Amino acid sequence: MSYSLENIIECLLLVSDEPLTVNQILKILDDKKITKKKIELSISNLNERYIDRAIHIKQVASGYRFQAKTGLEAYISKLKDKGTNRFSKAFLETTAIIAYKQPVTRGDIEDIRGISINSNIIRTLLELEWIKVVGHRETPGKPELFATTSKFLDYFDKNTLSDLPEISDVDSL
Amino acid sequence: MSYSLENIIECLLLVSDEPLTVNQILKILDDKKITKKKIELSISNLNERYIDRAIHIKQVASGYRFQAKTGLEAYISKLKDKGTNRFSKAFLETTAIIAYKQPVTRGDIEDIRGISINSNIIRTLLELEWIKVVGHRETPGKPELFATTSKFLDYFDKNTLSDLPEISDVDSL
Amino acid sequence: MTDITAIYNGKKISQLPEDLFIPPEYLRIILEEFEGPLDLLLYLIKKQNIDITDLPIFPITEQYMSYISIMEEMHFELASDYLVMASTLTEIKSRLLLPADAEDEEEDDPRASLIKRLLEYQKYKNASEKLETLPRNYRDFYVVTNGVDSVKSKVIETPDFKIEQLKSAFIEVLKRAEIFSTHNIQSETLSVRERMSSILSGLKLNDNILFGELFNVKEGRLGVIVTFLAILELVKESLIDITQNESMSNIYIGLK
Repeated sequence: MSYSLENIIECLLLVSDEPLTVNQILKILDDKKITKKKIELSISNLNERYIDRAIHIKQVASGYRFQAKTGLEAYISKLKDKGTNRFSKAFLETTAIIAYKQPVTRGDIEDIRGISINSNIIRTLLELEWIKVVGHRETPGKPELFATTSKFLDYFDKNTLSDLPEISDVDSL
Repeated sequence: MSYSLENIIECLLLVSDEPLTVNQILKILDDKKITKKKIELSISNLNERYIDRAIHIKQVASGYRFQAKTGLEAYISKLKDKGTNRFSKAFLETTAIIAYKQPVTRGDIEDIRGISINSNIIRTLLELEWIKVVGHRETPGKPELFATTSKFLDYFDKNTLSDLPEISDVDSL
Repeated sequence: MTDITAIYNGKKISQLPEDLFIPPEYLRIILEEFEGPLDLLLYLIKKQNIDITDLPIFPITEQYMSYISIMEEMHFELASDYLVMASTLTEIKSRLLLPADAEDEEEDDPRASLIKRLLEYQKYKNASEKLETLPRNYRDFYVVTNGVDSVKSKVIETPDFKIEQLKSAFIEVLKRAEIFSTHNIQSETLSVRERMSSILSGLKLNDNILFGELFNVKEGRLGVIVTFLAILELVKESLIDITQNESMSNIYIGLK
């Protein structure tokens, strides 16, 4: 079965953890016949589909992304309440890996932990401004590289990363 | 602006990090007029909407979730910098024993495998929430009995344990 | 273990050398492939192409023992479970050597319980191989999680943990990583990793930076070394490009 360009873009935007730019979509599709214009048109057609729906595609700084429209906040906050994982082990470990192994991609973190990580953790860390995107790795998907910020160090009252507790016995593990 | 029940459910399923059960949706909506039946009907109506689309709603062990249909893997894999989650043999054998022989104790697993297991394996399985402690065996030491969870089934896209591949007794090699 | 395939020095090893004259490095790789004494036994049985229920205890015991002794000679970290199995095999062997007691000859085959264990283990080993082939999330199918952004959460509560927790979390994660088959964990000194991040951040603001500008003499010799190592590491991870138009001209660092 083959899907229309609109349906493919819809799927990509939904499956992606990050907003996608037109260029990224172009690159993923890798088809000479598909132009930037076509993709932009498809996105605007897609949005017509969503006129009555509770979600729509929005353009944000780093590309296009689906967002919930206003009006359902009450429901969504109930949904998200159970997912507060700011104090979870996964959150702590993710933070630790970024701090000690930076710059790292999400995939690196997942490889080390052996578990896929919840997007909320990365998002929370970004919102807290404990981490920031410092670049992209030159591998398929150009994944974002995360590093800790000075705000992160401030929180722990440290000046530089080398003030973090040393992990001396890592080699022997 | 108010949305139809279908559009609200669509939005909730897409915003959620985890599959949602009908009961969870009922609880979030918190409206006496909405019944389980109505929600189930809405979900099946929703899926009709997605007949030609590249995504659809699937029911797995812990509820309903949106999933990409087959056919777009080539694109999606470019999108995801994926942690490949390759598991060691010991990990998989331990998981298989728990899945197929549950509830089992750690000792049971060691008896079958003929070798003691690394505690990290059990710990990881617990942290992944693939297994949980469902009780204790009434023997000295009251060892914990482990069983798999719905999250384990979700990961392998299954609804119930009986959807796992069948295994038969081996008579010879 | 149907096929043992190890790659050592670029060479594929798919079978144990017949004569057991195995270079120690090969043997280590091969032994690490076994999930325990039962797994090793199954391998030996399979190699002889015999039915598990016919378990020929004499040759199998002999082969098992030679593996064990090589493992010991190499000071291979031998799980005690391997030795327990060795004594079980020896015991079965000696019981078979005893003149058969006419009465219970039929019902009391000393091999029976071992055969039962092997069959049981084989069953779950097969099951684990089936699990391995099941479609998996993120590998074979893709779930939409968090496909839609919701309105930003009101206030983000700052997590409350101590710096030492960060350290122990990292150590624990590294330890656990050992049980997964993908390893690529090395430790670099943090100052280098930090410098890598700061170089990358600087490059996000400016397209190119002069090589020399990355160094701060005030940091002294150590600082210069750290910066240099960070640059090398960034090149190794192909994150930056170093360009120089002609010899002796300025060297620029830019993002890839």
